[in-house]
Amino acid sequence: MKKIDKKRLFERLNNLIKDYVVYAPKGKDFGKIEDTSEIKRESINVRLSPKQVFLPQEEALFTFKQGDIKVPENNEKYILFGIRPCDAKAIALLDKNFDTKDFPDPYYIDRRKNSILIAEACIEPESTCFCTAFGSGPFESKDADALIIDRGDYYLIDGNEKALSLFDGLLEDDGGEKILELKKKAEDSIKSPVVEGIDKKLSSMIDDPIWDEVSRKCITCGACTYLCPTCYCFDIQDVGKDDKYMRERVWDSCMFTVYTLEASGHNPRKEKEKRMRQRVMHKFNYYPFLYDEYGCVGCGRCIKYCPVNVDIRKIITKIMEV
Amino acid sequence: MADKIVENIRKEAKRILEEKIVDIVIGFEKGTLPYTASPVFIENPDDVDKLIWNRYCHNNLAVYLRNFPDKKIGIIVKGCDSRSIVALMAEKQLTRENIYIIGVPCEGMLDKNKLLEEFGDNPPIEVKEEFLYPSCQYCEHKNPVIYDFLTGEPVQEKEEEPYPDVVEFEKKTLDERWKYFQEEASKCIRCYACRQACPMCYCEECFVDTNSPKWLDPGIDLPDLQVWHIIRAYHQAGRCVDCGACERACPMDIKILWLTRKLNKDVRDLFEFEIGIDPEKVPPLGTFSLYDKEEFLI
Amino acid sequence: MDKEYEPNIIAFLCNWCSYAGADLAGVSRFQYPANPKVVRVPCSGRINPMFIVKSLYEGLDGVWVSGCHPGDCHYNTGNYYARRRFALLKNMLSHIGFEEDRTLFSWVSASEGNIFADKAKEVTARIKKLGPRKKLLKNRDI
Amino acid sequence: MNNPYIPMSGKIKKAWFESTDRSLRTLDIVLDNGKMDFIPGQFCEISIMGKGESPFGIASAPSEDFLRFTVNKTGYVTAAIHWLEEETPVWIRGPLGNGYPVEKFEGKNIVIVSGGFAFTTLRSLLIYLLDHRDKYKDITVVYGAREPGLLLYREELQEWAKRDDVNIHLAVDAEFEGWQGHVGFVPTILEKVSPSSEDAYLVMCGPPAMIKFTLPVIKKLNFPSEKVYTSLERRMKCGIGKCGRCNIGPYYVCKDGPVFSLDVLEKLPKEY
Repeated sequence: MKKIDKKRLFERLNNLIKDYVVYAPKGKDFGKIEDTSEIKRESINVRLSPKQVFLPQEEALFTFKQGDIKVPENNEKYILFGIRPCDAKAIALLDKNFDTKDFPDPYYIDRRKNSILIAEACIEPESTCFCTAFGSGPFESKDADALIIDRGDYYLIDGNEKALSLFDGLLEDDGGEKILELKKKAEDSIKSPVVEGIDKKLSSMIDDPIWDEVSRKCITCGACTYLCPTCYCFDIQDVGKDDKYMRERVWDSCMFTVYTLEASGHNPRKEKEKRMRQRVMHKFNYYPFLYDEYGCVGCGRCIKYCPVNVDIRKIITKIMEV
Repeated sequence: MADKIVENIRKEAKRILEEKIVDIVIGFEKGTLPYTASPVFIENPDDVDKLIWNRYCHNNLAVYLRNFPDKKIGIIVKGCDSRSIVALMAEKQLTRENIYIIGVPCEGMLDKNKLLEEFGDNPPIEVKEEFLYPSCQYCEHKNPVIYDFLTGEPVQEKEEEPYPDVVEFEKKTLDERWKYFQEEASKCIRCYACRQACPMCYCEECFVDTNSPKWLDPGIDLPDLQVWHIIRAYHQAGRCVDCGACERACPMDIKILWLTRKLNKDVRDLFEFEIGIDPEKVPPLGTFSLYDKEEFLI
Repeated sequence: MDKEYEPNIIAFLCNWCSYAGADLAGVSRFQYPANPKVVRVPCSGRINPMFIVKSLYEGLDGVWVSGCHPGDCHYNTGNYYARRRFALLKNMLSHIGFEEDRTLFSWVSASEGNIFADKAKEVTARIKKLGPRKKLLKNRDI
Repeated sequence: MNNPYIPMSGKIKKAWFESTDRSLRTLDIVLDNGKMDFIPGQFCEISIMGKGESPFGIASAPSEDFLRFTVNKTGYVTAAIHWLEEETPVWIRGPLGNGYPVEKFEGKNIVIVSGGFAFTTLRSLLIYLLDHRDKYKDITVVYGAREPGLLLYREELQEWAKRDDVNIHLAVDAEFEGWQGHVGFVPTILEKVSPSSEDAYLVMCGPPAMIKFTLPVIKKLNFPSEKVYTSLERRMKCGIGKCGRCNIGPYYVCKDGPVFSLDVLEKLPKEY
C-alpha cells in the first residue's frame, strides 16, 4: 500500500485529461470531467452507474450513407476515477457478457481494453448497500485496477502496474498505516441478506406463486434496470432519413411490456410477474448458470430509486424462506 | 391523530375483507428505507395490521386499480388519489361498484429527498411546510372528493390561487423557458417511471412504443427527450389530477409538473373545468363549447 | 451569394373548407408563396396534435393548420374539438419556450380563395421572420 | 476483431408471392462475397436500412446456390421486405443460431411435422436429407395448411411426392376443390399416418395452436422428448446472445437455439 497526496493526485489527473477521457463522480451522477474541480460526491455512490462508459445509453453501431456502411472508430483511452468497488465488480460481470469467445463485442471491448478503473473504498456504506452478500465488500480491490482509500488529505492507494504508473513519482510510503479496523467497521455496517444457494433454489421456482406476490407493487418502469450497473440488455434500432441512416443500440429494459412483444402480437412475457421473474432469475439464476457468478453486485440502486420501494433484498429473503 | 387514522384504516379494511365487500385492499405498508412507505395488497383479513398511514404514503394507489379486472377492490386514498379514481370513472375505465374507497384527509406528503438531505436517517418530530413535495404545496383537494368511508376529520382546504408557480414561470423570457426545459429534459433516461406511476397513463400501447408510425427515435438525443416530455404532458391535457406521482417517481429528479400544471391552469382558465370532481362530467377535450376562445387564430 | 431563407412549412388543410379554399385561390390566380406544403386531411378534428409536434421534430420550420369556420364543419363539430386541442397545444409550446409563430392556426372556408392566399402569405412571412429553426433539431451526426 | 453487427451485402435474384393471399413473399438472395456455409435450421437477420433488422429462417439448403427466405407480412420490417423487388441490394447477417442436429439424425428415421408458413427451415432440412439420402433411413413429412394456396413451395412438394424415397403427406384443413391430399388438421393426419417412433427423430415446426394439439399425438406415438426437436421464435435483436431479450431461462433462442429438443424446453419457463 502506498500513500498519495490528494492535491498532487488531482493535479496529475488534470494533466492526464489531455490523453484520457476521465470519468468521475459529478454531483449525484457519474460523468465525463474536463477538470478535477468538477469532481464532487453528493451521495455515497453515484446514481447513473459507470456502465454508461462502456455501454452508453445510445451508441451508433454503424452509419449507412449512399449504400456504404461506415463503422465509427473509437481510440479513446479512459480513466474511471472514484467508482465504487461494487461498480468495478459490475464491469467485470459485463465483461463476461460482452467479451465472449464466440461473439466478442467490438464496441464494448474497444473501450474496455483502453480503460483504467480506479475504485474508491466505501468508508461509510449506505443503508441500501448489500455488496457483502456476493463475496465482495466496501474495500474490495479485485475488480479494479487500483483501490484508493480516502484518509482526509491523502489517499492510500494499491493497485496494478497499469494504474499505479499513472501516478509515477507521487507515491510515498504509507508508513505502515493499518486499515483493517476501518475495513471491518465498514463491512459490519452492511446488512446483507443471505444468498447462499439461491441459484439452485430458483431453478425449481419457475412457477412459484411468489412472483405474483413480489411483483404486485411493481409499476414496471425501467428505473431499476437503467440504473443497475450490471443490466446490459439493449435494443437495436435504425434512425435517420433521406438515405442517411444510423443503426444504433440503445438501452432496453426487461421490465417493459414491449420488450418481448413480437410482430405477430404474441408476447411471451405479457404479465408483469413474468417480467419480474425474468429480472430476478437473470441476476440470481441465469447469470450463475452461464458465468458462475451472481449478476447482482449489491449496489442498492434499484432499492434506492424505485418509485414504489420494491426492495430486492426483501425479494431475496422471501425466496430463501420458500 | 395519525394513529387514529391507522386504527380506522385497519378496522375498516378488516371489516370489508371479512364481510367480503372486497377481495383485496390496496394500502400502504412500512417501507424498507427511511421516509418511505410502500404499496401493499391485502387479501387476508388477518394481515390488516400491515397497513400503515404516515406522511410518506405518497404513491398514487389508483395506478393499481386496473390490475385487478375481476376483483372487488378496497383502496386507501388521499385527496389526489380519489380524484384519479373520479377521472378514471369519467373515462369509463372503472365501475364505482367494484371499488370501495377508504378516504384519508391528507395534509400533504413529505419529500424524502429533502428530508434525507436535512436530517439524514433521523426523522424530525416537527415538520415544516417546506418539506412538502412540490406537488403537495399547491394542493386544492386535500380531502378525498369521493369515498365510502372517511378515516378522520376533513382538513382545512387552501383557498389561495393554486398556480402561483405557473404564473411566475410564465414571466420568464422565451429563451429562459427553453433553457429550463432543455436542462430538465436532458436528465431524462427514458425509464418511463413517470408514465408508469400515472393512473391516467393506461394506454395499451404508448406512442413511444409503436413502430408504425414511429413517432419518436429511441435514444437520448435531446429532441427525443423533449418530444417525449411534450407529448406525455399533452396527453394529460384535461385529464391530469395534479397528484404529482410522475415527478415523485422520477429517479433522475426531473421537474415535470410544470408542464402538466400549465395545461391544468389553461384548462381551468379556458374551459372552466377541473378534472376529478364529477365523474359524470365529460373531460374538456371530449367536448366543446360554441364560445371557446379563439384569439390564437390568425 | 446567400440565397434568401425559405422556410419549409407543412400545411394541414381540411378537405371541405381550407383545401377547397386553396383550390379556389389557385383557379382564381391569387398569388401566394409556395412554402406551405399541403397535406389534405378530412377535418381539422382529424389532426392529432402529435402530427404537429412530429412535424417540428422531423425538422420542418413551421406548421399551419386550417379548417372550416365554426359552424361550417362538414362533420358538424370537428373543428370545435380541434379548437380546444390547438389552444392548449399552442399555449404549451409557448410555455416550454418554443416560438409561438411556428404553429399557426386559421379558419378558411371554401369560398375564401383570396383569404387563403392572404393567410398563406401571413404564415410564410411570420415563420420567415423567425429565421431558421434552432430549437428541437436533432443532433445526431449521421 | 470481426464485427458481428455488420451485415453482408447481397442482391435479390428472384422474388415472388408464395401464397395466393399474398401475405407471404419468397426472396432468393445471392451474396456479393460468395456463398454462406450453414446448417439447416439456422437463420439470418435481413436488414432494411432505416427500418431495422428481422430474423428469418433459411429456407434454402446448403447445396443450393442462393439463400431463400419466405417472409410473412406482419410488421414494420416485414412490410418493407415485401416491397423489395428483384435486383435490389439487401443486407444480411448470418448464419445465426444452432440449426438442426443433422449429424445426430444420421442413420435414423426422420419425421417432419409442420403447419402453415413454418415449413421454411424444414424445406432446408428436407433437401439436406435428400442430398445425403444414403445417410438417413425413412423420411416422412406431414405438412398441412389452411388451404392449398397457403402451402409453401407447392411445386417442389409435388415433385418430392413423386419420389419413392420419401413419404410426403400434405393436408388442408377443409375440403377444397381439386385437392387430392389429406383433409384435416395436422395432429389428426399425423395420428393417421402414425410413423413409427422406433429409431426415429421427429422435427416439428408450426403455429402455437398446432404444436399444442400435436404434442399429445407425439406422446401417443411414443416419441421420447429428447428425440423431438422444434424451432422457436422470439423477438430478437442482436442474434448473438448479447442483447438479452430472447432468453428462455438461461438459454438464448438466437444463440443456443432456435432449435431445441423438447426435453430441454420442458424444464424451462414457458416463455415462448
